[in-house]
Amino acid sequence: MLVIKNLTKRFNGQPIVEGFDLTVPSNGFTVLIGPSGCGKSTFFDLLMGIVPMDQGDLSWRGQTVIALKALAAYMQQSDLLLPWLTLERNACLPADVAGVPPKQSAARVEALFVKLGLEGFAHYLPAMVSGGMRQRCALARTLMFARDLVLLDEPLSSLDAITRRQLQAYLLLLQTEFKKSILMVTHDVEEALLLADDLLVLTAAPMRICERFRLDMPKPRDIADRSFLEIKARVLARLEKEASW
Amino acid sequence: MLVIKNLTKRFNGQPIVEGFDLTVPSNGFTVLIGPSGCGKSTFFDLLMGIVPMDQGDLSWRGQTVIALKALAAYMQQSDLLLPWLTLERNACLPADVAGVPPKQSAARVEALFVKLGLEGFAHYLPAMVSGGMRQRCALARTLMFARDLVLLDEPLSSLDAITRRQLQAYLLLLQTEFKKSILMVTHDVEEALLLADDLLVLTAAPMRICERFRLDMPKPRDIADRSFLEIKARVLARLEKEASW
Amino acid sequence: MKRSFLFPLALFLVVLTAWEAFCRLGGIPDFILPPPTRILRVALGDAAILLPHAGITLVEILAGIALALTVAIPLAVGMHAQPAVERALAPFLIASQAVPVFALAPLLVVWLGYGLASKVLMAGVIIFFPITVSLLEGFKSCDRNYRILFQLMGASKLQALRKLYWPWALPYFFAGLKVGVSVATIGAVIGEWVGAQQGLGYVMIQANARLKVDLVFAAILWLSLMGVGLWALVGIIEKRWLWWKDASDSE
Amino acid sequence: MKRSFLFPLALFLVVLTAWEAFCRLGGIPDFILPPPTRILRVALGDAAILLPHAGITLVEILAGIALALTVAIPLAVGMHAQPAVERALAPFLIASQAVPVFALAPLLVVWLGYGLASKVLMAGVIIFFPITVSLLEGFKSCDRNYRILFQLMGASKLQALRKLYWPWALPYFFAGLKVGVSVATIGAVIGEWVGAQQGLGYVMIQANARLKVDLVFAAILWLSLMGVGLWALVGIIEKRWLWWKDASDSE
Amino acid sequence: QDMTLMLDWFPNVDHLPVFVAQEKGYFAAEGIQVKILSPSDTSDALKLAVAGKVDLAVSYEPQTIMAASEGLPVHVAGRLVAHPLTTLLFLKERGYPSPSALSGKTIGYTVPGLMDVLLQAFAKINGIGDYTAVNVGFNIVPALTSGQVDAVMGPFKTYETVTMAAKGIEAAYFELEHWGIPDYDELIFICGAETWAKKSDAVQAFMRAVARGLEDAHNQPGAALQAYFKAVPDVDQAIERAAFERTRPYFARTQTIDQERWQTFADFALEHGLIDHPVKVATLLAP
Ligand SMILES: Nc1ncnc2c1ncn2[C@@H]1O[C@H](COP(=O)(O)OP(=O)(O)OP(=O)(O)O)[C@@H](O)[C@H]1O
Ligand SMILES: Nc1ncnc2c1ncn2[C@@H]1O[C@H](COP(=O)(O)OP(=O)(O)OP(=O)(O)O)[C@@H](O)[C@H]1O
Ligand SMILES: [Mg+2]
Ligand SMILES: [Mg+2]
Repeated sequence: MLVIKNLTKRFNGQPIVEGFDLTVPSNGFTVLIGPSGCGKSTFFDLLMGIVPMDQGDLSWRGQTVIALKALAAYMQQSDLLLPWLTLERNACLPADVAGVPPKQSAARVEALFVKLGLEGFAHYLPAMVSGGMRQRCALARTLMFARDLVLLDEPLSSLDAITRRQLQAYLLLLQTEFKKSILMVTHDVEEALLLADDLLVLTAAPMRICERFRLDMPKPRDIADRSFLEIKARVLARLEKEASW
Repeated sequence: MLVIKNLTKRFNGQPIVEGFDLTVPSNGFTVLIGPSGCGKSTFFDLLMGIVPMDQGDLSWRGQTVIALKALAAYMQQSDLLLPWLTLERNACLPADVAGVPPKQSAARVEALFVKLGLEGFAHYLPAMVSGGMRQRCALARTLMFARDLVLLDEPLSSLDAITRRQLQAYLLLLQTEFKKSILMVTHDVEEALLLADDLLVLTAAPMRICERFRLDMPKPRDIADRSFLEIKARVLARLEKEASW
Repeated sequence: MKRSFLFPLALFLVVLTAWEAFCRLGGIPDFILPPPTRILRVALGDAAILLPHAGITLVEILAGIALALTVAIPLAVGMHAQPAVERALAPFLIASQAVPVFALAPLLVVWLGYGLASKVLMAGVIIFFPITVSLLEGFKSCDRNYRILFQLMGASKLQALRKLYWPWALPYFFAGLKVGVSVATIGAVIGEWVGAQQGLGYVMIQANARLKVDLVFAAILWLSLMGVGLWALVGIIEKRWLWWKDASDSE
Repeated sequence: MKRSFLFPLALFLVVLTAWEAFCRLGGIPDFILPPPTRILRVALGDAAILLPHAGITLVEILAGIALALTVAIPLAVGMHAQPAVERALAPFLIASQAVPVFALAPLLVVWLGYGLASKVLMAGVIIFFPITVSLLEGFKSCDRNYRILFQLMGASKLQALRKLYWPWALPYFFAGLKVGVSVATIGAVIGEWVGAQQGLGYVMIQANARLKVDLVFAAILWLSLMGVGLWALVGIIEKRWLWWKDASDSE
Repeated sequence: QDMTLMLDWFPNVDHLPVFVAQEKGYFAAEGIQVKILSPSDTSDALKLAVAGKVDLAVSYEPQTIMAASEGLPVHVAGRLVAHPLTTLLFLKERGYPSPSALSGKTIGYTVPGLMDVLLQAFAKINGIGDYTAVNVGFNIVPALTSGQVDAVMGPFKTYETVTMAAKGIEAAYFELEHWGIPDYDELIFICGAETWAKKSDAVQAFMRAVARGLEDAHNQPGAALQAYFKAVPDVDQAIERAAFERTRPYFARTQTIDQERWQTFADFALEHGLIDHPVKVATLLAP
């Protein structure tokens, strides 16, 4: 369980995150949705310790931690692939750094690439593949971290509807199968509703939780389901209300 | 009118675009939708002359052209903001290059930024704003080109639903008001249906048009409309059928 | 802030002490390597004599840097704009670095006489090279996607240079400039081989001929101080010009 | 391919012709600047004498480059890893560039004698500097986001160096290395001031003292050829190591 | 016994007697084996000899007196060239009848710290007024022919004149010792005081061998020159031969060092600012 208390961050006096409290259960799917520029990525950066917080307390599984640095796998919004490594070598990086033998990690990446539709592109350079493929490679790299907590910042934003749906299913599987805690940012309400156990609708900066939806419909969910459509309408209405500019 | 004939491109013998024909009317909204990695960005790059075509003929308003280089404004998939310029200076670049007086272009960018929800961020550096804001800045820069043909490669992919809808409305306005021809790639079927006069559903690489939808419902369209939902279902079904991996 | 200078200072003192001990105990005679205390005594004691010479050398260094910049920047730009120009000029530039002073000095004397010009030219020849090479490498490293962006905007070569290539290559430029200002000191000294009447280089030759090795090293000390000062200055300018890097990295 | 060498070749011939004309018509005496034809005649005519010397100088240059790399890379790494180390060492490094040979030569003789070592050291001192500075600047230019990525992976400093900083700084490294190999020629020549009995530098000083200016320039010609060759070699290595740039840029 | 000798400059005809001694086995006959080195700078040889890094060095009397004035423990071992070769040299076409004709002219000098001071003294003694002094380094010929300077203090009357003649330039000069500068030994052999204390036998043996070389230079010039050419092959023989002819008269005939003459020069040096501290020549020559 990840407990966040009173998280606060200002840039040049401008509060971006202020007095933010959140509890994320171990083994659950928490989705954040909110207007562009509200502070979601900053929030993740704060959790990871990439950006120093002004205030706030974190604890993971009961223990106070300064940041999640070594505890979580984090997929940032930009892909950050190293241009001089092939997709395969890029995805293997976390394993390489952890000292996993290259053969072993290559095999794992190969399996992942099949799942993510990157089969046959293992030896391409990042500059030689499409935006969506780069994003999938970055996702593969994130999944190569052997960590229980996964933060995903708009991981599927550049993918077409069909691929997206397949990867959503895969993420779901991952979370339930391997009992990971996933914290994910998305702009796609449907995606959020398909995956989330907990859906947080956020306000514009300074970011606050304006509404929290606990979704206990069984997964996989059906987007044509009535209760699904109903809650979707509610979430959209909430978002609309929040959008002020 | 943009006429594309027999456009072909191979990478290392692998065909990405092959014998592609397309006619884009002046003053219309053409949307391309297709699986990630199918060749949409490459297609735009070919049109712009960024990637040399193996074969193919282009003509714009009846005149044969080698590439659209100086004829079209192109928003690439990655934002390509210069990290040393503020958002405002980035957006002003095309005007600066064209020799527009800085004051004049700054005023136009200011107005654009208001429309795109970037008010107050004119003097921020790209590294200091969110992913969605960078994308909007890149869009603003594209709109600063004084060109009749606009190519947009997933221009709104990092934006939340609400902002996205507002910008869709703005793009629509732009196209109808200023009689621009817009060619746009998106992964969002709803977005495609909201904006398109012509919707092309593409196959996986090598990219071909697997189905073409002419949409003559009046704009702005209502996503809850029956005919809208119907065509949406058809498009989704078509996409699903195409997805083979 | 204060602590961050503790280690450098400590190391500095350790090195000087080791050197001093080495000279005094290791039996290295003063006229081969004087101990630092002696160098310092002469550097400060004869400051009144050395400083006017140092001033002249500084003028030569600064003029040499100015000359080098005037040459290096257009050269790098031209070589980048036209690969043929690069291929054509590179051998000459490289050759310019292989010519020792004494081969060039007579020519400089005939052309420029014994004034400041020959010294500045000599210094310039040494300084311009690292700047040109680094800048050229920087231009070449510019990301293709940005280059295309400028093409699509219909930017002229000059516009692309000003708005894209130049800012892009700035870190490279500063790397080259740092090398340049550091070798500028020896550049000016070498220039003073050529018929100087003053300057630290002149002092050094004179002191060397008169076997006043401590004076030679005192002059080197002053030269080094100039080098460090110029380096620091370039560092400050770099920080200013690349302010966006710091601003972008802040947190 | 062939045409791309036309212009360089043309320029080369124009420069040589101008030089020749300048010497013959401009009344520049041979002992100040010999015409190229004469230099060429001596360079080729005395090749049998010059080549063994050139071989020795080449060995010194290569050893100097090897020494410089051995020093420059750890130095840049250390200075990057610890800003305090940078602040501590920078003044010494800069000072090392301000010391003229004649001040150092007796010391080198005392320490290293008359063998190859003193020459290689002298050359190394001149070559290592641009490499260190460029590499350090390259390390520093590494994008913060990537640095963070490696932190989050829990990469050790060594891992980050090997997998991130080093490849990132490679273009800078090559800029420095290109400067380095170009000044390596003069570095070795200067090294040969220190009690050499052979090498092109030795030939040059001797020829100069005997007013055989054409021999001096013939030696410079050979040196320049070496410099150009080394430069080209570095260019080839660069293209190989940075293959991903070409691959990424292809179309 | 192994000995090292460092020359003052690159091997040239001034050093001929040394090479003759080497080639003809005079050193071997004295039971020593001599390794001959060239320096990187004219002051290196003396420094390294005094530091004990080489056993012997070829030096100049003025340089040695300056070293002594700076407190270097130097010992004078013997002589090579017994009179000044240094001149105030100019193009013959200028035809200056006497030094005072150079008043108001630009005069170059070769070695700052030495030749500039000598020039000053020379000018004062010979009434050269209002001249401009320029450091020309060793770019003597270009400086003169391009008209940048009217005369140069420092060229050797035995060497520069010959090389200039080979290029078709005729030179004329004023000899220092004829114009008021005290006579001195141009080239001498020195060693460190410590070396002298420890190896005086070997040093004396060396000097005996060199003395034989000097004798040969005087008495069998042809053979001596051949020996020199054998030892130093890559030189322009015509020039060296001519230079040798001019140098021959100045080669030392005896190894007896005239202490009084030395002291006169040392006093002169102090008076004219060549040295800062008085030098007692006797200490340099002490047995
Ligand atoms: N270094 C910085 N300096 C100043 N302001 C910053 C800095 N970094 C982020 N901000 C501000 O913080 C706010 C939130 O940015 P953040 O990237 O967290 O948004 P986001 O919710 O991830 O948006 P998006 O959905 O567009 O990715 C923005 O208004 C941005 O301008
Ligand atoms: N330089 C290149 N070398 C080799 N293959 C390339 C190169 N550039 C693109 N490709 C290939 O072309 C295909 C299409 O890429 P493109 O970027 O056009 O896809 P896309 O349709 O835009 O995908 P996305 O929706 O993910 O952005 C990919 O399979 C990619 O690997
Ligand atoms: Mg974000
Ligand atoms: Mg794409």
